[in-house]
Amino acid sequence: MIRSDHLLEIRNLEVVFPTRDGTVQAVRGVSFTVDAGESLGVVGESGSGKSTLARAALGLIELPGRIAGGEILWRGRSLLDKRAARRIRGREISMVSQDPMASMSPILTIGAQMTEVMTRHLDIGKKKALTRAGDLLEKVGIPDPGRRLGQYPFEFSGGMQQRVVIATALSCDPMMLIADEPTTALDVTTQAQILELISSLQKDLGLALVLITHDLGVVAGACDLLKVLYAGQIVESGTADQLFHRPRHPYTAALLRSTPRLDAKADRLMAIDGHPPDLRHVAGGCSFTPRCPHATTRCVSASPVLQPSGPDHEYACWNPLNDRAVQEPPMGRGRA
Amino acid sequence: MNSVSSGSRSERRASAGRLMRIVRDPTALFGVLVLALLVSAALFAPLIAPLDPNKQDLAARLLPPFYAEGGSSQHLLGTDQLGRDVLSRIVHGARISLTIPLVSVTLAGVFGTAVGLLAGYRGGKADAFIMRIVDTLFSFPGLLLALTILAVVGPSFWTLAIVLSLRIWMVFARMTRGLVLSAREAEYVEAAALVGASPVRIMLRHIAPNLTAPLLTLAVLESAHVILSEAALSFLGLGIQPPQTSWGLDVAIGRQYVFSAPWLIIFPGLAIAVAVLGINLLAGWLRVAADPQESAKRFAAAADAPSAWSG
Amino acid sequence: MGRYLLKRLSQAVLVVISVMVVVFVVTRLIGDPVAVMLPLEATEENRALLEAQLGLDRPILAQLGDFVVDAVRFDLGDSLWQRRPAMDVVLERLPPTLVLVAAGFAFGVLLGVVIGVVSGMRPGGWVDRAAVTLGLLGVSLPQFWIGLVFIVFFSVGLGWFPTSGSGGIEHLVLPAVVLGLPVVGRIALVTRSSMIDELNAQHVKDATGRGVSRTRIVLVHAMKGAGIATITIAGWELIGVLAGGAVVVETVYAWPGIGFTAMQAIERHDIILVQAVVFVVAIMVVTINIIVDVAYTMLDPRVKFDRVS
Amino acid sequence: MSNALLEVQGLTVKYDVGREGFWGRRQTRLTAIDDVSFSIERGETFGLVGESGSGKTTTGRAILGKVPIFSGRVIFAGRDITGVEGRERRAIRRNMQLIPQNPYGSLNPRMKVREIISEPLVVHRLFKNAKGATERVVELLELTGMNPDDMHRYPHAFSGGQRQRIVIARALALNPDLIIADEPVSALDVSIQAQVVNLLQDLQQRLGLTYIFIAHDLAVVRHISHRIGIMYAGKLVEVARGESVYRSPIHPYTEALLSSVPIPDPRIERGRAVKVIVGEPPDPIHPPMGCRFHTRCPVAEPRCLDAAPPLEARTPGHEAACWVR
Repeated sequence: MIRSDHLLEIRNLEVVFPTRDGTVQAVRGVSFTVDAGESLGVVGESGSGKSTLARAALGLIELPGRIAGGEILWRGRSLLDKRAARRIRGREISMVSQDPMASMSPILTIGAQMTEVMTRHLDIGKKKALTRAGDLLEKVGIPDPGRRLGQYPFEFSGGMQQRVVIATALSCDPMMLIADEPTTALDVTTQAQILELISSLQKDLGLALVLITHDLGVVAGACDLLKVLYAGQIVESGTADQLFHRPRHPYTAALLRSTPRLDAKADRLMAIDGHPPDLRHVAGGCSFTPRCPHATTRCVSASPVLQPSGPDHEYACWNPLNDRAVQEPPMGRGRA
Repeated sequence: MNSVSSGSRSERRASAGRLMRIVRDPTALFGVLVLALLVSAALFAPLIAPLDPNKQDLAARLLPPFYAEGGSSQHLLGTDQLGRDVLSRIVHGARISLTIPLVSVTLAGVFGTAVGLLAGYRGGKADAFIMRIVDTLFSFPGLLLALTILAVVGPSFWTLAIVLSLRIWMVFARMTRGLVLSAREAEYVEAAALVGASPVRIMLRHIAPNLTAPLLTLAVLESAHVILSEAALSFLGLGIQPPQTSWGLDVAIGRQYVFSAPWLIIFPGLAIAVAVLGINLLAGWLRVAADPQESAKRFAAAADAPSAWSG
Repeated sequence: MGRYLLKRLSQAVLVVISVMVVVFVVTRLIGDPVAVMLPLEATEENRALLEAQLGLDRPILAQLGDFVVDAVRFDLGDSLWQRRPAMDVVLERLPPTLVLVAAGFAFGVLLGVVIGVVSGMRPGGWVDRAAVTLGLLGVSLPQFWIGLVFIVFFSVGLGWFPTSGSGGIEHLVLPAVVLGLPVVGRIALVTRSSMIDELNAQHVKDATGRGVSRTRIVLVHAMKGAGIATITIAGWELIGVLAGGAVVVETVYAWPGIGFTAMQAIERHDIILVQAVVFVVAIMVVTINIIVDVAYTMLDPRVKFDRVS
Repeated sequence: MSNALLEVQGLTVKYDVGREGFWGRRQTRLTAIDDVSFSIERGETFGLVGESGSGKTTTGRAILGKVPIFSGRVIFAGRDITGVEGRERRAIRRNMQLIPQNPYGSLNPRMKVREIISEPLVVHRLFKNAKGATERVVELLELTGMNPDDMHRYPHAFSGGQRQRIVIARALALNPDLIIADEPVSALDVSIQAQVVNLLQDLQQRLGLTYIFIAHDLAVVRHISHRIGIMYAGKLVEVARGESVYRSPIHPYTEALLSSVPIPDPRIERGRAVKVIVGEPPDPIHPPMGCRFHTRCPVAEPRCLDAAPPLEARTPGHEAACWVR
């Protein structure tokens, strides 16, 4: 057994997906840890590998995709072992995914889908599980749980469905919750409700939370620690304060500046030119080079590795931004 | 959202590449080869067939195939009760057994597609009315009704072809309508309307190209059904009539000698089975090849399983 | 629900009427029933007599009216061959057909679902390839031919089963298997592909993520979904078996059901009896359609919701 | 309001969604938008915000003549175009174009970029065929930041952001006055979204375009719009300049909506008291009586149940529909 004092430890993870047009290197050498009660945000655009990372952490990479290297440890035990992953999924680690409507079977009642996890993992009968399911629904803010348990997912609104999914995820008292874009399919007022619910549950239950999103606003309130993913790699990692106010990696900074803010009116957004690389043909060097305003020849020839720069802060860049170049709002004045 | 979907964005491949891929798919290749063989047999029957299919030789009655005792190399697959060469009859039988599906499917395809276009494009009351008729026809007792009609009208090549096309035109109508309706929903069709394209242009330029591949696949698939139906009707004595010959009819004739001369039914039946199997394999492959989404799905589902295995 | 059933029933009646109108049009307008029914040497008097007997001397619309009214009363006239009400003959021959169809259909659906589920669980594996090949053979082999080959092989060669006729269970085995083979093929292919779709659905992936066991996912989540798709196909198959397969298989095995009767009636130019068979089969077909629709409604909560509201 | 390019007066759209009752005698209608009025000046960007089902997209489609109008009028450049169909409608399309949401679906995968961009030119007979229009296509591609060589490729060769540029080039081909952009950037990644938003702003300056910018993302709408209309359950509840909407919202729904948007700044986010509004938007087939927001409104009073408040000017240029505030 490999030693690990963390709840979840991912070491050098590599995930690949063969397609007809070449093999996609979805996750390329990602390492990080999550400790009990921590709230971690993983931010990235589409194709950055954030969802793949979440599924890998649950042992859910399906053929033809596969884990090509690295290690995933849950409380010191490897989750690459399918049987170990099966025992832990739903009981110790739970997941909430993007589209609640697609997440539940359309032809089974909410009650059946909530209890099936409990009767498997907890040593309780169907009746007890049903009572517990009712309590959980109440806890996530669904009135009249007795009647609701007999209904089907399509009889719920989007926000209510996501509440049901969250209740199901919490049904076996897990230690960690992985939420993959939990509010992307929801309206903004519903998003606010769900984010509030997730945050309060996390604090009340002492859960470790991994919140995966493309939306910087979503993680700003909910997470203490952040990882920024680009093209399958972590480019910067640190506390939310550090990353939002003193980003060192040009991508983090650019992402912040290209996000329009409700509280500040800029004349112009600072767009990042170009588009993310094709992960079927990864070149050497830093992946952000073609879009980076600070790139030098070194960035083309050699890949920067994550290096620590103070407690809880790492970045992978040869030409980091000056630490004092504080990004205070309102940003983005002037022309691009 | 995940990297796979963004990685495989190739929706359309050049058709040349598509044709190349058939060679790499063993089952589809098998289907194509079988069909090519049967079609050339039908086209060049007099050249290929060793003997005249109707030439009787009572001295050489019920000869077994070459491999059995008493068989001769002159009659590779044996002879029937009138001494006619079984192999030659099968080669000639391919003509009718393959022309009937060609004629029936063409008739049904043209008519059905026209009706489907009308329903899908006009919509509203016309659509509801047409589809009500189509639905009703789907609930008709197919083969039995065909038998009744043929019994009354009298079987001939054309009545057979028409009756068989009457049984399948609705399939084309329903599919065409469905394709038109879903193509009309396509955002690029709405976009074309919004830049001011006329309905005719939208139909020809934006909707019609979506119909060809699926309809062609359907036509291939339906010809397999027609071959089976023709064979069954001929077997029951209400299809092709002597002196014309078809595989189903040959089986019917051989039936009386099933105990003494089983090769009389084995080989013509085998011809039907191989033809239908070949067509089904080709249709299965076409369906996957014509639908890039489907083929990407298959790829993901079974890393390197041959596509035609999807049935 | 009540309104829906009522609508479906009226559609069913409409279908049966349309079938009978088609039969009427074909027999009275396109064909000449008297010429078909009478022997070649019949005289002009024989002809007139039969015409009067069948009411063919009356105006065509009156004939249609009579025909429909009689059909509604389940009275389709006397069989020329058997010299008694055609409906009696059909109802007498119906039970053997029902036995054969039930056995063949049950065999086809059960085996087809098992093969489809097993192969859909691991697409691309060798079990799957074997199953798909079997399925393709099932839909590609002509039924009458398989019937004869089975007779040659199992009855003549091995002597396991009788060659034809009805009697004990041993008479039933071959025709039922032959009748069910295409059903096995199509049900297996459809079940397989809907199993693959279901198992790839997001909700199944997420259920795995929630910690639902593989067994439960296959047996409950995927199979219930796939079952809904299979039911429709099974309905079509049953109709095909009744209105097509049964005629062929009964003829091959001389099974004394309505399909065999229909063929005998055709040989004897007994149009009345053929009409009676078509009528009864049409009623069974629409009944199956309604049953499938109702089953669908009960299995899929989304449909129920739509239709009730 | 003589200078208005577009005037929408009391626009109401109802959809037939099925039948009710045992015999299905009663037609069920969904009121998608109800009595919506606003006007847009030439060269202005009017943002239309609301949650899903609020009617913002229907409003755009009704202006474009893609959905039947139940009542009300659409006046474009001084001319009443309500219910205009066929050839005349196609002529209006020259001046009024759409940028749809999904850059993947809105380009015909079987057509090359040149054919796509030149299609409006060909159908309005400005050129005989795609080849003749090549020069204009090059011009449009350059205008939207694409490479002219791209016109020989098929849409699948391009990323989402590039496709949206192609869509914009097609929309600009006929030199329209008004562009209705329906969630034009919501399918794009943040970094790409910024590129497209900037492009739209540049084009407006250079070509004097007028935009209706429909989106659910308040931050983007605020960024690009001069004036903003807020929709709730088929009603326009507040219309004002962007700054006024943000700084001094009148309608309680606007306030709640603003408060729901997370700010990408942990210091602000943690200290902020989010005014989470409870419940869900109402059923559009059976909307509540009176003010449609009263079921979720924190300040609702008995009179809010009795009648729907009209959209009235509170200060110059700031309209709201609320009895209480």
